[in-house]
Amino acid sequence: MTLETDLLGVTLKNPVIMASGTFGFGEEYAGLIDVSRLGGICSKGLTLRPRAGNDGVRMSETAAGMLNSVGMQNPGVPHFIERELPAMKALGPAVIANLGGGDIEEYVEGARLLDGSGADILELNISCPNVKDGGMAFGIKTQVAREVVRAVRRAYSGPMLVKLSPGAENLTEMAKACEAEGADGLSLINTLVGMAIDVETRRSLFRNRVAGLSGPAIKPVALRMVWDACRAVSIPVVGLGGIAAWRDAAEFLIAGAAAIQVGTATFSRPDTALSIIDGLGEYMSRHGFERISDIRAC
Amino acid sequence: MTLETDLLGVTLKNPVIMASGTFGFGEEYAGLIDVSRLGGICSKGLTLRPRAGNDGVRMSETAAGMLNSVGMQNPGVPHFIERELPAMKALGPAVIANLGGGDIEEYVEGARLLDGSGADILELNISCPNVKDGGMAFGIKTQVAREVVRAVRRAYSGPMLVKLSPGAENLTEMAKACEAEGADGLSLINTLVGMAIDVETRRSLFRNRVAGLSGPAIKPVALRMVWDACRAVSIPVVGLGGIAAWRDAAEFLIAGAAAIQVGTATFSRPDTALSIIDGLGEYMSRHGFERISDIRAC
Amino acid sequence: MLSEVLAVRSNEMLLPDIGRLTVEAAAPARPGQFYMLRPEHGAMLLGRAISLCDRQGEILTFLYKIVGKGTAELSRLREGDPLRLTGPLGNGFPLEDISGKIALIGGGVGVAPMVYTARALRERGNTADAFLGYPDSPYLHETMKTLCDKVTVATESGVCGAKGYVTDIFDPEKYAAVLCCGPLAMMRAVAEKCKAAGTPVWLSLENRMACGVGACLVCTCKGKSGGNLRVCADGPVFRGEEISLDA
Amino acid sequence: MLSEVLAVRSNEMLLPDIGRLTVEAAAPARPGQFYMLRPEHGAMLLGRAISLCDRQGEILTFLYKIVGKGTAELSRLREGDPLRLTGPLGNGFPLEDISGKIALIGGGVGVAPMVYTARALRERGNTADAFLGYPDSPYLHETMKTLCDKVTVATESGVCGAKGYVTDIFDPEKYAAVLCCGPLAMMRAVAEKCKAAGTPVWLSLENRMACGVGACLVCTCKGKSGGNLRVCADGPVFRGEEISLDA
Repeated sequence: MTLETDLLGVTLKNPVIMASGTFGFGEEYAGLIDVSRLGGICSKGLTLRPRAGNDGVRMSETAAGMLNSVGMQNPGVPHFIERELPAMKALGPAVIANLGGGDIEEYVEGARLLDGSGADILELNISCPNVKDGGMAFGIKTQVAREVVRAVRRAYSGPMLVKLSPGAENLTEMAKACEAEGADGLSLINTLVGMAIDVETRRSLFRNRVAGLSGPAIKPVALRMVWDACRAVSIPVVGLGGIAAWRDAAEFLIAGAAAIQVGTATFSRPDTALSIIDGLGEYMSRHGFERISDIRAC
Repeated sequence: MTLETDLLGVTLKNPVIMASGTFGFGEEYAGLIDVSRLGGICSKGLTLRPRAGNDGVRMSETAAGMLNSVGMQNPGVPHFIERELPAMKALGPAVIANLGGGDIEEYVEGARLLDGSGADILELNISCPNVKDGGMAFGIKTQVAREVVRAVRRAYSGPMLVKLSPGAENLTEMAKACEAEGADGLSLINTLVGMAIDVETRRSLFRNRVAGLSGPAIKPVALRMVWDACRAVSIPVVGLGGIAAWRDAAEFLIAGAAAIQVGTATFSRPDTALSIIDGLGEYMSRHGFERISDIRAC
Repeated sequence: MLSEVLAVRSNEMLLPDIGRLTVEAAAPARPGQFYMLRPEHGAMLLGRAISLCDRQGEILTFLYKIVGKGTAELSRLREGDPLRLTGPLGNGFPLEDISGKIALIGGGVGVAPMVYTARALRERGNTADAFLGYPDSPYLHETMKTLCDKVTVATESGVCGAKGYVTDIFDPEKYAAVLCCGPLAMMRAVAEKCKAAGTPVWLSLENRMACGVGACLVCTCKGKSGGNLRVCADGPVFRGEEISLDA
Repeated sequence: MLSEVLAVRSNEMLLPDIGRLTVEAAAPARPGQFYMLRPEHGAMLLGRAISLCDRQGEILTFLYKIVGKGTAELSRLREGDPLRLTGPLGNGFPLEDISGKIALIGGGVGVAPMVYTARALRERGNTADAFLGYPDSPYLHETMKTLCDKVTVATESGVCGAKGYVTDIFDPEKYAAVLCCGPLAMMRAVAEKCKAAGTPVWLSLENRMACGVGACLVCTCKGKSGGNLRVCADGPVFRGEEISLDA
């Protein structure tokens, strides 16, 4: 029995990956948990140029979830390649560079710099607001997503995941379009778009009005979308959204995910991912599964 | 100061309405709470013909939410008009008849029977699976929804809400289309589509595979959609989705809702709606609001 | 019916997975009825439907088995902790329609409602025998001995009483009526034996519930005539011939 | 750094909205550091960032103010209840860089970190005066009297000490360095006075946090140079001139 699993040609020690934006560049958690045991780590969302992120309140806890409005604060791709990436690689787990952008040119230039930089996998985040399209995210309309995936595919030669938004107008059509444009795999779901209002000031809590909802609250929705995506495409799908325990992870693997990501639950318990790794191992032994792919429902 | 509010020409004692499917036909709760204090009650979802509903597991609790797969079990519109409706009307709150259907003909015939039957408002549920369209809900694609709203509008002469699905491909376009086709108001959001898997049997917990997610978990998403809908149309919007306390209700009213519905939270605390009515009154006094519409953000 | 937040009076584990909780509440209840129990500060959305195990004076006793997060939360309640109690709910056993010698059959935590049922029968002047089945260590059987003419215990492990299933011992021919609460397999066996013997049987079902009052329709079971019945409001007690116990 | 579930040693309310909780943990911590506290069976997703108030032997003391559901949950913990402690986190006060007479300024629950800071300063042979401001009833001021040369208390209500703000009394000219933790308005006033007097000042900030370790970037504050600083990992203690305290 082995937890080792292949993702886009990269061998992961196990199928448990830390989700982008929830694990910094890995080193932040190195003092708290044994980071080397993880299957992979997605970097904080990167953009070509550094971004300071949003002003005002950035987080609000909700029922079994949290809204965040960090706004892509990151040091920029060049800084990442020079400083954070070497340190990430030294941690052991597979390194997944998560890339966003405000327009296609920024995506492409970021991808070009990352190509050959040493990251194991590129995760293309198409949930960023498109500055040329009034701020509607690239990941909503299939045709818009298609263009950014096509352009980045030309610029990046390594294995590439496209991270889908649950706000996609037609998720399975979106998944198929990404596959057709050369994505090697998909990851989903990104955060749901939510909102919170301060009832005393009667204004949105967040300057940007909306914010991304994550956490156990969204798990049932994420699982349904992962199931649908797995049946729409033949490339691997990485499942995420509210996974907080091995049982959740097993549900996504049964639904057809090749690997899973743990995000917000790490904030509740820093060792969530490690206990998922342990729990999946015990689950596999109990059921006599030899490898992760055996977990998938027939 | 008054909580009394107008909804589609109907005077409600207060803007707190019990959501369809969570309050039966009202009488079920009459032994537990003072039902007469409520602003309105939406009936269990009705269809022209009686339906037995789904087999197998119908409910599973999730983090701050629940999945349900009841499957439109109801006695049918004729039975409702003869038996449940008179009893509902005797309770005092405004009566809102929630109507679904499997095809446009069934919707239209149900609406025709309900027209003039004595219900104060019709709430048209377009989240039902369209049996002629492979089960995709009427509420996903604007064009499909447009047709059912248009047809029902011709068949029903009284005030009519259209209840929108959060799965609509384009929510604001959908809202505008419903307004254009003669909806007098909108209510949203219906449940999100979710899923749960039994990790021991490795099968979906629900025979119908998917199920509807409701409860506090979905509130941030519902609030964002209600805000968007309120800015897309000029007809009244009734907000619902995870409302469990007066603060939640106030958020929806600030976002622009004319009234709100309480659903799943009633299961946690049967008196949730009553405490929301009390809490809204205190909130209005504290802020010097004269009427419910004053709560709306400028 | 009430829906009130009350202070837990006591809460103790009888076995590692079986707990007993008491509260004080004035409202009357019938044997076989249940309450929705929800810790006021709990993390779960829904209450848990728990049968009334006993009622003496104004002390209500509930027995629960830890099967998931909700019941684990019940087990962590301590004296004084606030617990929302909604009930009594459901129909309960129709004791007024029954006369003669009664058999009370309980399996596992399904033994719970039989205690108050036995007490009520005794108060009505009825006599009852109890047949109690457990996987391993038994509980409440000593209490039942004080309330019944005869108590037969069977355990799957053989640790107490007969080894095996109490349903194999029970003879429906000897009784005017049978009341049963337990796992599905037990209720199927009892229903079948009673049908063959022509003895009327009432079964108390359980299911996941949300509202507990018949409004939400998530707890339905199959009626023999094809329609769906609400376990919470049409039951939880059904005549054996009313319902289908197929999976 | 640890992230462990420990048993609550004690938990008591000093005022209706101010609680004091202790646990036993061996790992060392610096004054001004904080921990994420999350009741293991709580309904909240996230821990709450709480400053270390005191440390004697292996007993850690935390002071918290009930401001929402998370801190209300902390207040309901009883002896023995499991509490996840993650920390110590953040930089803490740079006591090794400070010499001479120190002023410790605390406002409300911001008084908490000053206790362990005063204790550590005394152990280092430093002398400190404390200026403690409260809206109404004071707390920890008696403990501070045992650890500082002089303790000045001011309350907005006038119930104890001077009526008004302690920042109006405090004179930065008399001190080699100032350490402050309190509401934003207090920290602005202190930073301004210290700047005018040329006295170095360190401010301990608070903000909503998720990870507590610098990974999630939700707790940032504005740096004077324009960039965002992480309160959890770059702070919570900043030099007055490093950060912008504008709304």
